[in-house]
Amino acid sequence: MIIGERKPLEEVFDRTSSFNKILVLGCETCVAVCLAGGKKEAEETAEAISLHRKKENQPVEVKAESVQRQCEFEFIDEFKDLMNDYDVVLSLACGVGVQTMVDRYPEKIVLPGLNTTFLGYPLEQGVWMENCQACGDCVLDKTHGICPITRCTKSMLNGPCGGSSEGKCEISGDIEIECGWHLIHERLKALGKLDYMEEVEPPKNWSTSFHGGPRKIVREDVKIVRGE
Amino acid sequence: MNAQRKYPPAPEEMTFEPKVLVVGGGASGILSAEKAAELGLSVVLIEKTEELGGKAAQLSFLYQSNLSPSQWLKDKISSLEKNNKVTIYTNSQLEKVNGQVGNFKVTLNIEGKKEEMDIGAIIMATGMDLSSKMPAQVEKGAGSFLSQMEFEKQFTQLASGDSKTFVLVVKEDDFLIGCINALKYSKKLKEANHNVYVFFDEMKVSEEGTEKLYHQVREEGVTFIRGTNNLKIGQEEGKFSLTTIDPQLPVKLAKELVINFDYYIFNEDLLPGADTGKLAEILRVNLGPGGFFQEDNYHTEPVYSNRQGIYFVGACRMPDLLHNVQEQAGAAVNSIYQLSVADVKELMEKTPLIDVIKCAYCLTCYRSCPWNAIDLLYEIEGAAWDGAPYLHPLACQKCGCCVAECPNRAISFPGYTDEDMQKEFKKIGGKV
Amino acid sequence: MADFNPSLVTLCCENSAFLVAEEENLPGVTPVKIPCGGQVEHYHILNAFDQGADGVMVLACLKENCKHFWGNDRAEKKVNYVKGMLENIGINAERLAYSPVAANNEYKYGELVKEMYDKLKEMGPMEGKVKK
Amino acid sequence: MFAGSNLEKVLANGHFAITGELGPMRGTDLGPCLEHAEHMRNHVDAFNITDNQTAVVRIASMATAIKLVERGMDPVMQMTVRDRNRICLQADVLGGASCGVKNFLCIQGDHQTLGSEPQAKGVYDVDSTQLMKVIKDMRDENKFVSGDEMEAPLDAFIGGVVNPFADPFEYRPARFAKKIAAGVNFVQTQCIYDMDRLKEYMKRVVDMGLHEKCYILAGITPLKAIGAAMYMKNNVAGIIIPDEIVKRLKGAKEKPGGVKAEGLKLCVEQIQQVKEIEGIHGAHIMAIAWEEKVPEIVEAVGGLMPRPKFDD
Repeated sequence: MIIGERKPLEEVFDRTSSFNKILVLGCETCVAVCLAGGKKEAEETAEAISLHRKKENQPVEVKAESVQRQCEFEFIDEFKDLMNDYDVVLSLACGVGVQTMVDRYPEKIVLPGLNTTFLGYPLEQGVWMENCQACGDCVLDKTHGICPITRCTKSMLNGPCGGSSEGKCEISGDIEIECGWHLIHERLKALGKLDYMEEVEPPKNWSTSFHGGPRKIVREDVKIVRGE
Repeated sequence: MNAQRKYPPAPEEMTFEPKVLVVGGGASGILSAEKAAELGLSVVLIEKTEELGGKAAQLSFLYQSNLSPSQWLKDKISSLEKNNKVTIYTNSQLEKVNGQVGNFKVTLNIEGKKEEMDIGAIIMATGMDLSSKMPAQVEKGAGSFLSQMEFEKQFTQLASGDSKTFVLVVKEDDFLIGCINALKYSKKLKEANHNVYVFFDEMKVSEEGTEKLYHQVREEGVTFIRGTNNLKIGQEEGKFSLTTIDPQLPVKLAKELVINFDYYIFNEDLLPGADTGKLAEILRVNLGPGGFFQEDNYHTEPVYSNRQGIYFVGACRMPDLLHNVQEQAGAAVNSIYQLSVADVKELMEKTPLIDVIKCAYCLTCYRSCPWNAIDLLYEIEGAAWDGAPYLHPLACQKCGCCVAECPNRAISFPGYTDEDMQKEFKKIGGKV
Repeated sequence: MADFNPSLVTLCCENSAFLVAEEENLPGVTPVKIPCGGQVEHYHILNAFDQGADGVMVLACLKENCKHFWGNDRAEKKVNYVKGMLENIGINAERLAYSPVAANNEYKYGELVKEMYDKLKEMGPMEGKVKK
Repeated sequence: MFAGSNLEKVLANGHFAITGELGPMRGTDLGPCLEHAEHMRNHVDAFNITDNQTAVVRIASMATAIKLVERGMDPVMQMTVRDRNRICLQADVLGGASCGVKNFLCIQGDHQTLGSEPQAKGVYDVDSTQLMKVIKDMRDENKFVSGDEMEAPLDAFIGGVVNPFADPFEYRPARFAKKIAAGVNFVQTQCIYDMDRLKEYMKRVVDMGLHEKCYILAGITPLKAIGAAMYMKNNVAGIIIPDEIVKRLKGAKEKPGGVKAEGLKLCVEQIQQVKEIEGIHGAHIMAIAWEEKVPEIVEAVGGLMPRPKFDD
């Protein structure tokens, strides 16, 4: 799922400082599940803004709401009436949600309250890890389920590089980063498929990734054309 | 919107299956099964080996009792076998547990065949493992060194005949049971006119009557020597000797003490049963110190787990004397009974409620419930994500952790809702 | 600020601190019962400040002694998190505190609350607090 | 002959090759770098020109390499895949070759977060192994990655690096084999201090016959100070410095010449040792910030001077 992290409160206060009626809008899907932008975060953020502005002697009207999925027009349409009452929306959805809101409410100012961080999963409660970069051309079949694009710091396809030491990546600092290719090596070893480690993998087609520009999928089979 | 009430089981439909699963057919399991049947609950007793008895079957005699353990077991087992409330499966194991107290869905492996059943509560009585480490490397005469359990088995034979010298060594870091065993053996050996030396670090006499027993055997001529750290075992022509300096004596007086012995009895290391970790995963319960069942938290002692309806009795939580185990069995069964007659409707009024429309099914509550009282259900009517978590009213301990962790604030807690809290905050500074 | 009388909210676990708080009834202190430290929410703490509290204390069970296993640890972590939020908001994080208190330790409760109360008195009213 | 560079000739004729390393400057004056080159001119067969070494911005390796060509020296132009995509990498190979550069060394490069511009975007379009294949295909097939034909042929002696001290150790020889399959002609190793591990690695390499398919130059870095040794030991991934070496340097504190003399002595001994290891064809001396000592080291090893000369 999409993992996000709330922006630092100072930044939130700064960006919203010129507005007097603020709607904090959470999203109840991915970012709620990763505990960054659900109803609870929305209420907390709203309360924090309110307290801050009181302290600054600039009271503000702020309301917290959340929507099922901020990236779907039908769901955000439900907020039409509410939108009229506020100058600005602080969206706690991922970047997709923010832009969907802007698309639907072009006359409104929508600010991001979240940094959309990566695609990943919870390793355990409170720990999330990136494991997919949506490159558009999955190689997990070759590496048997460990993504070299994401897990190798240099996205190598013929790893590991010389910076791999005791299973750790050369850029490991305070936070240790596992060497993706070490993991792949260990996994292939366990599966008895080390042969792959000897193959020279040719340059990858990156045009399916973001490097091919913003991507769009069009499926004629599921498109509805009215009047058909 | 309190959609929780919509989904099954509704309070009036919720029943408590009056059936207890007892895992483990040793003394603890047998006593638990007996207690549960006494209260009218039906019992399924499973044992992973071929027959019931466990470690108790290997004992020669009991402490402060003239009962023969084998006879005691035989009587208990035959009365259980006759009891129509009790079903016994040997060569059987616990494989899977779903659901919550009152309605656990349990999968058993009965002699290689999988069987599912509805169970109200589970008593774990899986016992412990023993591991013995020889105190010295000897080329010949290893038979002179026996762990307490090996000694138990051969006791009658070894204690008969001419006067022999026994050395009993109880190492410091052990449970009460090692000390009590040493006292138990001393008494019997002395009665059979043997020489007995007990080496110990700390004589644990907290159990009722043990201090008296200690004094009694001491008066009868058993020699107690404190300190087990500098014992040296010597071997000469098939004879063993033990050399030590009494650490309690002042240096000037301290002389080497040499004891020629025939048998050296030492206590085993007590280990959790080999399956304990795996079972804990199946049951979703926390383990305590040393990997035994039961968390180190006084709220759970003596028999409670971090899940309602799952109890630990006997050596699987900590080895204990038979009469204490009996009390534990009683406590567990009592608790089961209390739950079986609880007023679910009333409990439900205090249980946090999940609004399935707001629920993103993110599993945060499921993961953060200290009591593992939350089940995951699917095909819930009205739910945003097809399924939703279910807070079982009997399993829930009303701590509110899930309420606080829910990222969509989909869980409300009667008595502690935002409105309730704000009402309290209204009193700030004396305003009402 | 000699005439300033702060108002302090103590969020007290019903298994420990609240049992004491009920008995103590100190002026200016509003004890609020919570079922466990684990039930504390960031929002509620902020809300207490918003409602006019000059200070908030979260009082739960002693370490490794929580009836619900880790409720007290969660409470402590949440308090630390909200302290960070308060710093950002511009409220002195010292106005919020976490302490473990046993059910039978009236003395400790009294001391902790008094200490906090004196500290708040010294700090003065909340910055920018709307006077009613 | 692939390209007929001086280095290739030395190796092909069975000599023990010596290469040096030059780090271009962090400003527009290449003077000091060229001075070092002149100083070593008679002692080394070729010069590695680092490519934004340790991810720190410096004068481009291609510019420096061309300057050396102009002075009649043989550069090994290093190319990291960190900063350039396949378009630029191929263009730089053509650029270098058109100006007389014959040796191209393909490396992954230290990660940008470890260098002077930690906020930079890493490219990593192809990896180092793939770059070897790219250059090989340009040289042998006359083709770009896309399959397009080149308008004029390329001569290139393709270099790479191997690190016997990185993990997983058991995979390292296989990875070397993979680089050979991708087209590498010579490799230089990471700095060697752990001689035992190198010997074990070389044993496996020789068992696989890799030393017959590719020239192997042992990487040697003289230790100038105990601090430098400790820094490399603790902070540089993929370098192993055994405790005995640190101990030996510490023990030399009081001796005449001190730690520096001991460091040089150690370096000379290391070259003497690697010369004896089967499968090693030369040494690559990376005298970081100590370039002036290279002639002294080469002379001290014995039997290496004078360097072989070839008529063009």
